[in-house]
Amino acid sequence: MTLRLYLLQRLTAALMVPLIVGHLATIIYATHHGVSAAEILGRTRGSLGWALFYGLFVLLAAMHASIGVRSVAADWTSLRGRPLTILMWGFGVLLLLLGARAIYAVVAS
Amino acid sequence: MIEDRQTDILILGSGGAGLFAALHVHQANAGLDITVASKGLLGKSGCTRMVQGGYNVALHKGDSVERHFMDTIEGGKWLPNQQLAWTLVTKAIERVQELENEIGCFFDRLPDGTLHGKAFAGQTFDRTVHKGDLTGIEIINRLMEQVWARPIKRLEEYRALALIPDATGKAVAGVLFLDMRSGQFCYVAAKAVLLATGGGPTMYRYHTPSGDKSVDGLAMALRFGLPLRDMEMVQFHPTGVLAGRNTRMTGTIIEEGLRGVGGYLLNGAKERFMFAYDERGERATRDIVSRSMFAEMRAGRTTPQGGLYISMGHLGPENVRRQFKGMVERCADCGFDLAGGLVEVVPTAHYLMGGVVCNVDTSTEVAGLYVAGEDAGGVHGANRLGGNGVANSTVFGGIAGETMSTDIAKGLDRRSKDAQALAAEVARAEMPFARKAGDLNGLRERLLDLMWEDVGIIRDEPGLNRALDALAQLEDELLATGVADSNRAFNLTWSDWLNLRSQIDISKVFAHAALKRENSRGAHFRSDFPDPGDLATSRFTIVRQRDRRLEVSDAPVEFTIVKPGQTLLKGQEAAE
Amino acid sequence: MSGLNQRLHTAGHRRDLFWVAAIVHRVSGILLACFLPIHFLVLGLAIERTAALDGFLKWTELPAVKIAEAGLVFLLAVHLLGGIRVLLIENLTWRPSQKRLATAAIGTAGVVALLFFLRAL
Amino acid sequence: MSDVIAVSIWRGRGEGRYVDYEVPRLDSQTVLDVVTYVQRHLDPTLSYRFACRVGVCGSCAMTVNGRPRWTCRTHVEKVVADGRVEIGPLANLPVVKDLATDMTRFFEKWQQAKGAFTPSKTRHDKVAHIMPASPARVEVDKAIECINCGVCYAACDSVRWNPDYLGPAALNRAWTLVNDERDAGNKARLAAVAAAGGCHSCHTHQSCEQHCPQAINPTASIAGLKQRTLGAYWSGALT
Ligand SMILES: Cc1cc2nc3c(=O)[nH]c(=O)nc-3n(C[C@H](O)[C@H](O)[C@H](O)COP(=O)(O)OP(=O)(O)OC[C@H]3O[C@@H](n4cnc5c(N)ncnc54)[C@H](O)[C@@H]3O)c2cc1C
Ligand code: HEM
Ligand code: SF4
Ligand code: F3S
Ligand code: FES
Repeated sequence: MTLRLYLLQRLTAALMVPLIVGHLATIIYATHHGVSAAEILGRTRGSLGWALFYGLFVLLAAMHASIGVRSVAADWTSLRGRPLTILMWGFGVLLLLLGARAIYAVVAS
Repeated sequence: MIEDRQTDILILGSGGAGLFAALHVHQANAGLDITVASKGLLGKSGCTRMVQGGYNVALHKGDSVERHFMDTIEGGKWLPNQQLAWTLVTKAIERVQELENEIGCFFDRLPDGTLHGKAFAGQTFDRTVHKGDLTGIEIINRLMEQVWARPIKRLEEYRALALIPDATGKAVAGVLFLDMRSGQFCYVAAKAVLLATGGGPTMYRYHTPSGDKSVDGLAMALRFGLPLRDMEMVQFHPTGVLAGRNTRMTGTIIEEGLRGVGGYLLNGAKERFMFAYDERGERATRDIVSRSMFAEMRAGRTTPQGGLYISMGHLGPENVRRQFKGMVERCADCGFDLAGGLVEVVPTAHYLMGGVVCNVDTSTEVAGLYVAGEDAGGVHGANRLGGNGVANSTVFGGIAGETMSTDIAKGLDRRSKDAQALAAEVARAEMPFARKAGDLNGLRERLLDLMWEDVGIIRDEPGLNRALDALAQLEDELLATGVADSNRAFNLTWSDWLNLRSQIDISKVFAHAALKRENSRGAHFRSDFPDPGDLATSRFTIVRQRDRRLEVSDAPVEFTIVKPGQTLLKGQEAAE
Repeated sequence: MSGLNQRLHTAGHRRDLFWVAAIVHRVSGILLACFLPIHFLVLGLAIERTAALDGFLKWTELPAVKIAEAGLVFLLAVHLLGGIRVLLIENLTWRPSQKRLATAAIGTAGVVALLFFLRAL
Repeated sequence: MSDVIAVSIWRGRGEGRYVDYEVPRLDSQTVLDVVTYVQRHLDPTLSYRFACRVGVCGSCAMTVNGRPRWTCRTHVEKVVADGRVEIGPLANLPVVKDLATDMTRFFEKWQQAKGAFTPSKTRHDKVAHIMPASPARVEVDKAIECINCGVCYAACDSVRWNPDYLGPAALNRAWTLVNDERDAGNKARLAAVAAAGGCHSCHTHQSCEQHCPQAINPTASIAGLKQRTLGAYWSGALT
């Protein structure tokens, strides 16, 4: 791994900490207080705030995880050089697209 | 089949002397092809790494090279070659600065940021520069990195077997090697060869040097016909670990500082005995403590394993553990509790003051051959000061590098080898394969014991003669004992055989030189001649081999700088 | 890696707590990377296909889906804690108390995840 | 306690196998002594490497019951399990023969990490004043007593999985130089350790610090390099 990838991965990791803690807290709170999925979806729908929250999360996760997948593939497969870069970008873009679609579904539909 | 190679400068050994030489050649003339050959891995073999105490240098305020010089001469009982000793103490200053500023050694400092000098026995000034109590690791690691960083060729696990002469027999043409990993022979021709294999008295039952050293360099020089001086001078260190015959750890040092801070030496009955021998008790100098311990052991007042004890508990186990952490751990690895209990110790053979006769510029009487470090004789005389060993190897290693490149610039060139001599040396090394495999270990055990008993700390004429007979007998047996020729690659048993051969050759030299010196000086003690003799007419011994026979002689020490009874120190300085 | 000895002579370190922590972190990261896209996909698809919210909600009640979602949260918690541990080691001045820190992180992760599992089911 | 140890020793080069021997249990016996016993009494062709026999040269490291160790300072009693020990060569390095490995790559990587001092003064200058309590010097002291034994290198799975990774020992050395105020080569050194295979390829397994016989903590040194390289990157000194 090179310095820039390292930096980006650690940076995104650090930024995700509050987001994921928030996300986990919401889920735990919801299950604990018997909040139904319908209620949650009701709250998120049409909310720009939630759209931004999840948007940011998806973006960070896509960057973070794609770099992570790259370094694991470098260690545990025989991929080297270009194929690794392609894998990283491919995975990142995939996650970004699917994430965007999910957010769209949750917030806008 | 012998592989043929060539180089400009061939260095045998990768201790402080060998590595310094390589760096200085490279600096003097980067165009020269430099090869460092080593019996072990580069920088990871030999004793420079094992240095604990440190490096003597007159760099501190209040000290002077004159004072360092006088300590060296008086410590050496007026036997050192004064030109060599003077070069040592003066060049050491530049060398330490080079080590710090160019090589990257990072020695310990005082709170004000200047170099710390610690006290070392037998010196009138605290001048020993160090890095904790692992100074050698710092020195050799830094040297080794610098060598790796340059285009210097490495022949690792290449054992030098013999110096090969040219047709005249007066110059060296190259060196025959065993590539230990493959088991193949290899001849390397060179314009200049440096002998820096580090001596090392490993033929004694108890010894400190690293296991790769077996006086090969001295044995090669002897066979080539070079004169060896002061060979009766074997330094013993008082406190080697005694952990039994079955562990290689036996004989390795536990620190002198332990006695310095007030540790007790006890005999088998757990009584202190040092005051019976010397009023300074445990704090007497190395040679006296070693000798007293040996006398106590001879008198039979020993521990179950035949040694003595060191005891630190009265200083508070916690204190000891804190102050000597490394030593406490090392002893624990042999099953001893140094902090609170008793550790069995014996005096242990440590260093060879003697070596090849050489000039101040490291050249020898053989053209193309240079010598530096523990292989060289004359710097220390009858005793080496703690801290002068690594100074010696680094100072003269560097000088050797410069001399060799200058001599090459002046026209020193490769000579063609005496092919017959080469073939004879190959045959000599292959000899065990033509014999039936036998009990090499038994032979080694006998050698260790016989040297310890009769050529060790206390000597006398009957004992030395007994030793010479026994050595002749051992040699015959060794020559009749073979090694199975099933796999020559990395064959340590073959190596053991070759080691024994070198050790027996040089052991004989010790015994002859010890017989020759009919007085007691420094490390050499004859119970039949206990007096030091007249200092003003001091002579040093010389042993050389001619036509397969050892010739023993002596020569007067030349007091070129200072005479016995005089000092270089000015009035007030001297009075201190 | 030709020339390397083929056999793995050294394996004892794989019983060390620190090594296990690092590998748990790595595996949880990879599993997250595998499941997160599926999670997104399913989320998007489900809401779109069922058009009406009711269908989606009924779907989320399925035990299999519930367990899968809970697993995802579990992985997230473990990876988060392991990740914080790595960030701390890399960026704080080293302290020997790290061993406890690692244990604490993994331990807490386990407790949190367990808690969640119990609530969710 | 039985009076023999069942010893299994790796014989061969890359390809090889473990061969069983029986060695008598003796007082104060180290693993190196066990290996020596086999060579001296059971099989004279057994190959291994050692020099100092007291833990300073770093020549004798082997894998003992699955863990890399210095064998001259490892008492067998400490490692024997059910009366058995298995002794193999160090991992992550090519085997020369039996228990001896070829450490060339290890030292090449040391150089690649710019693990040699770059002078800023000459032998004719005075030795630099360095305060022993200064934070940089304290950092150096913590990491300097490495004996380049390769134990950490053999224990590190990041080395195993990524042959280009410089490994803990080389980076640990680079860290001591980064903290050496006398050194003039730190720009190049930071670039070298930040390149592919450098400090960022360490995944904090901590096996290095768990196994180092000198109680050095390369994990901490590498973390220091990660911070230092990031700092240099922010300030534009590294691109
Ligand atoms: C335990 C211990 C502690 C010491 N402490 C101190 C101290 O505190 N202060 C001090 O000043 N001195 C000390 N000394 C002495 C000091 O270590 C030596 O004087 C010095 O290091 C010798 O350096 P050298 O270069 O001559 O030889 P070494 O460093 O011993 O190197 C010899 C080299 O030659 C190689 N070699 C040997 N035979 C062959 C062969 N046949 N072919 C090829 N290569 C060969 C070896 O493998 C090795 O690489 C100590 C010695 C020991 C053993
Ligand atoms: C707060 C949240 C997160 C934090 C703090 C975090 C932290 C980290 C850190 C520090 C690493 C580097 C490990 C190393 O190289 O030693 C890492 C690796 C990784 N992360 Fe995360 N991460 C988080 C969330 C995620 C998410 C959501 C995913 C997946 C979608 C993910 C997938 C990965 C992967 C695949 C790796 C590579 C594993 C490895 O290199 O060993 N992470 N994470
Ligand atoms: S850091 Fe420790 S384990 Fe690694 S090479 Fe140095 S001394 Fe050996
Ligand atoms: S074991 Fe290897 S992964 Fe890093 S912390 Fe040590 S170098
Ligand atoms: S033989 Fe030197 S460290 Fe073990």
